[in-house]
Amino acid sequence: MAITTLWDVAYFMATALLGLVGRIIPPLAAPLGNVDLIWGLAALVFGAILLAASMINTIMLIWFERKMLGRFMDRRGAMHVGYAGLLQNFADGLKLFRKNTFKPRDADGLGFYAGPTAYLVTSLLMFGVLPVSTGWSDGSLPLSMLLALVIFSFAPLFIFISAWSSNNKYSLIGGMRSAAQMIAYEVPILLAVVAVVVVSGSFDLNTIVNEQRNFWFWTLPLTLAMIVFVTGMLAEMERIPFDLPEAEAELVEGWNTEYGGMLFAYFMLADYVRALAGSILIVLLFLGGWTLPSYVPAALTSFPLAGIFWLMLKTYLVFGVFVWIRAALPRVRTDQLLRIGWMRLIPLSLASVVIAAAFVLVKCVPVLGCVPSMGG
Amino acid sequence: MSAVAPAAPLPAAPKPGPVVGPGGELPVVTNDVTFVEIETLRSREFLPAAKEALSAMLKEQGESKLIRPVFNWAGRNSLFPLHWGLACCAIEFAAAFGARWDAERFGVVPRSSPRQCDLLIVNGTVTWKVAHKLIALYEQMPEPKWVIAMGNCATGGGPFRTAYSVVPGVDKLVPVDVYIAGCPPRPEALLDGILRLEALIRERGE
Amino acid sequence: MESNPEDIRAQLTAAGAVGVLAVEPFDGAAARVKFAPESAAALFQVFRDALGFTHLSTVGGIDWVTRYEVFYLLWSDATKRYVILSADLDAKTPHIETASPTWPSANWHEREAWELVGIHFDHHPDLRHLLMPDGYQFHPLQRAFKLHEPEELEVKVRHV
Amino acid sequence: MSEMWINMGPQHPMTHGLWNLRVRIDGEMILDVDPEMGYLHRGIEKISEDRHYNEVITLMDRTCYVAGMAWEHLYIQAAEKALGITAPERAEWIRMMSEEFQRLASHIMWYAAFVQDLGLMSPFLYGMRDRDLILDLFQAYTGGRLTYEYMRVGGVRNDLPEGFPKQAREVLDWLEPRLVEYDRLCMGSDIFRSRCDGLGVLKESDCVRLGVTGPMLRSAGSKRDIRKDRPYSRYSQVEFDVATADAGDVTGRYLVRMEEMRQSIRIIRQTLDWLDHHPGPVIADHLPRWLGAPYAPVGREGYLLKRNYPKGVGLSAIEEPHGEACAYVVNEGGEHPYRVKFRSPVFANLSACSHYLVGYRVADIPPIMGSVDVCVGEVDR
Repeated sequence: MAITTLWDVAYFMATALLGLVGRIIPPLAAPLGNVDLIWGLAALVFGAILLAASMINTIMLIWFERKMLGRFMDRRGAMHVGYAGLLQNFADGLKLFRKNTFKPRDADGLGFYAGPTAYLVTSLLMFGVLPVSTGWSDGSLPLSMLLALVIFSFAPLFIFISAWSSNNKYSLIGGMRSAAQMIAYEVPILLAVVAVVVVSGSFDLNTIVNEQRNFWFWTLPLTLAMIVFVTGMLAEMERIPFDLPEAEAELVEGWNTEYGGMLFAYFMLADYVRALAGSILIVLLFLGGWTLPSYVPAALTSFPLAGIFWLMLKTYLVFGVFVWIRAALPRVRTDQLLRIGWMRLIPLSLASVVIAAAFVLVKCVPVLGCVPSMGG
Repeated sequence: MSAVAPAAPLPAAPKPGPVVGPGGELPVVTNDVTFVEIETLRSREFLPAAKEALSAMLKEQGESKLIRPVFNWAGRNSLFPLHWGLACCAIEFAAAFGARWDAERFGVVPRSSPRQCDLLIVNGTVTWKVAHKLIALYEQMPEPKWVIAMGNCATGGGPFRTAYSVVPGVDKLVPVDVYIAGCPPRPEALLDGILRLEALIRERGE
Repeated sequence: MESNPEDIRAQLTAAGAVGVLAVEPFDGAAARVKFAPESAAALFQVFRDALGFTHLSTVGGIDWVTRYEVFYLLWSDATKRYVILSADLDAKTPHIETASPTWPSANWHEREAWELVGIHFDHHPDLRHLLMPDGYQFHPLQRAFKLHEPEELEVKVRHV
Repeated sequence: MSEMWINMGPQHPMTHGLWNLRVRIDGEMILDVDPEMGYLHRGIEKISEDRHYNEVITLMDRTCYVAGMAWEHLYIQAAEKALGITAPERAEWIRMMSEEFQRLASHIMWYAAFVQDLGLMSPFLYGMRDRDLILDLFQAYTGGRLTYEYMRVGGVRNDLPEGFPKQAREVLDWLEPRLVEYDRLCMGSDIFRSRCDGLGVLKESDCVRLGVTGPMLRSAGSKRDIRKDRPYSRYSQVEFDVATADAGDVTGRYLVRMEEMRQSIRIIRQTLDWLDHHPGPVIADHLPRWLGAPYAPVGREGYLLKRNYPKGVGLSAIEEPHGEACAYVVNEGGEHPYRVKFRSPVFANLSACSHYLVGYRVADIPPIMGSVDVCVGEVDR
């Protein structure tokens, strides 16, 4: 059987595992041959592989940011743990795992533990929805994009819960800022996505990616939407210049002030999981996902794992831009942030919807010689 | 309105010892509520049985030659100091994170919240007024944790040793693992101190 | 920069200041004006309004064992010079009227002088401890307060 | 949400030192502030009464640890007046150069810390990088990076080493374009401007009333600068302009400090030119030995002198990087000063903080307090 997708890998591993058990304990061989059981185990294996891959990528993303930030600042960043500090984040994670777990005396027990956990789990759910490459990760639900955005917008709830239950004023202020900010930026993000939907005619991320082979028709109407979306994503990810909830200068560590040890590691990890997922989402929606424009030579897209390669390359480039922004821009203030969100981005996103609709109406700009292939 | 007389005009020579606080007692400020008690998970919260089982397992593994070096390696290579500047040495502390010395190469990243720190670098003179805050910060740090006394003031009072308001050495307040001499120590000395602490952790097998 | 006590004396006379005991030359300032502490409040107004010393640099106290001295360092933007006001205070209960209404910047300086030297400033809006912990009884800059090597001591932490 | 008090400090990223800003807030608005000082009160004025005159210099370096040279200069002037000793001409010029280098280093340190408070991380690293070059110069002629113990009553400890002027000029040549770069990073950024414009405004009349001095006062339009108004050392012999701005806000303070750095470079260049052509002694002869010098030779024949202690009072004022600093040294005869009193500019600037903080937002506290340039060592002393 040819192994071409991640599902095939998972199915193969499940079959092999169950077969091995059946070989060792012959009476179990028949019940273990059940197709449903094999598929169930395959789903577990699939999830485990996905989880491992996304975790490793997240940790590499942190390494990437630290090194790149170091270079922007005339220094080197982590150097001494592993080659070029590659193992630094693993050391950090293991250390946090080993640290004493504690709860401040007056903190609310349930919220204090459940908040970070739910935050991390919901963030990781994103990877179940985002398609990575053709056949590699099953995101081909008819409304996968909506689902992705819904999962993405869980975060403020859990941040606020953990901030409130840690019984610290800084945490509380940080949590409130976080909630206000994320709610304000949900709207322009969704409107920008509407522009994408209008052009692609689908809520399915796979369809959206495949539509983008039509390069010019995609780029021209959606540039504005992309700017809005990226700005909104910066706020959703709470990165500089919109990292007010964690604004170190005034709020100590923001909503995770009272967290240490493993729970803090959850926050740290979830932040970067969201950064990774957000970057992938930007790539999928606007930068062609795992595809390249149709005029690019086919040799570039035909080698094994080409889709994942191109997707991750683009993702890291997008994230690199975020790091660059972090190294170059100061933080804005809460009122300025909300003003940017409500008064600048929302009109812009509405305009992007109008532009996209106009392009779809004329179907095509003849001078560019593109062929309309729209579904809607 | 007549002049208000000052409370204590010209007291007799104060009795020896740095007297701070009412009645000239030892300088732990007892009527201050800024002490923070930290109740750890071990006490009664959150699945005590599971926690016990896990810690038993970890303890068992801790004796083994397999897991323990890994955690030791992780612990010593990722020391997060508390972002706290006390006095002069804080400037050199900051310089150690500058471009020339770049302490982040060794995985040393300052965090602002004591909850997320492993390392308290006492970089300057500790006065009796700040002593209990320092202890509170130390107690807010989760175990395992270490203390570096940076500079002469933190080590033994330095040039202000005789002053009425200065703690003659931070080891009176918290246990110190590494002392760094200098007034202030150069950033190299701080990095050396951190590396010595790493060696100490490796030896002690914390 | 040159000391010019005659000018200050003339201006003080013109402004009708009372309570001035002596106007002495002083290296680095226009003059050192000795005044009686009872007339402090009025004299401060004169110096600010009539002589143009709008900026109060600092307030300090000196313990001369038999008496206390409190001195004020003033700066005039118009004539670009300092002047020192100084008053001798009783050793038993050293007190003087506060300068805070005239120069709001005196607030903290006087708090410090009260705390460290033990000079009481009457009608001060907020005479609390500034540098030492609340409840500290001593005034370290008094001569009777001697420094010494710290003795071996053990500190116990008590949780509250 | 109801009003609440929050404590910013003594361990808080905003404070840059040991102090506590108690803030009463309603949501994000500041209703009231109450600074709490004294966490770094080390009794420097008291210890000085137990030290020889030259030993006090050790404490001066630590009084303001980002402006050690300036405080040494301040104390030395007052002590020399109190003792009736004058320093050689060359020593005065070296002192002036040291003070200007210190101003440069202090302002760069301020820039690094201030911009980091706004969330901009890179300039912190750039600032520390460039400041280290100045500290290298200090190290070349004093041996120390932060605490120099360089000046002495009656001169300075040692002359400049060979090749120092060349090294210093190289550093200045490197720094000048860096200042332009700093400016582009900040004033060129819309976010920076929107964060800083019209923030923490303190009008000139309020500054004078509240005793606020230094860049904060000059940013409000005043031209008061002790170096111009009451020239000490050899400041009357060098050309420089007093940097001013008129808004009195955070941007104004930023602009004033940036311009002051350029003026400092200008002064240092003139000083270096003078020093090139005027060799000579850097410490006075026949200094009494009881002045005490921890580890450096005092005057050549000092020990021969009889111990006839002079008496006197010395007052000196300098334009420290943070503002107007004064020293008042009372010498009642004897080996130790009878009383030493310092006027710290930050002390006064900070005491006015309710006037420039109330009415702004919590997020404005770091830039405003950053623009004040708090050095707690000299506030608490």
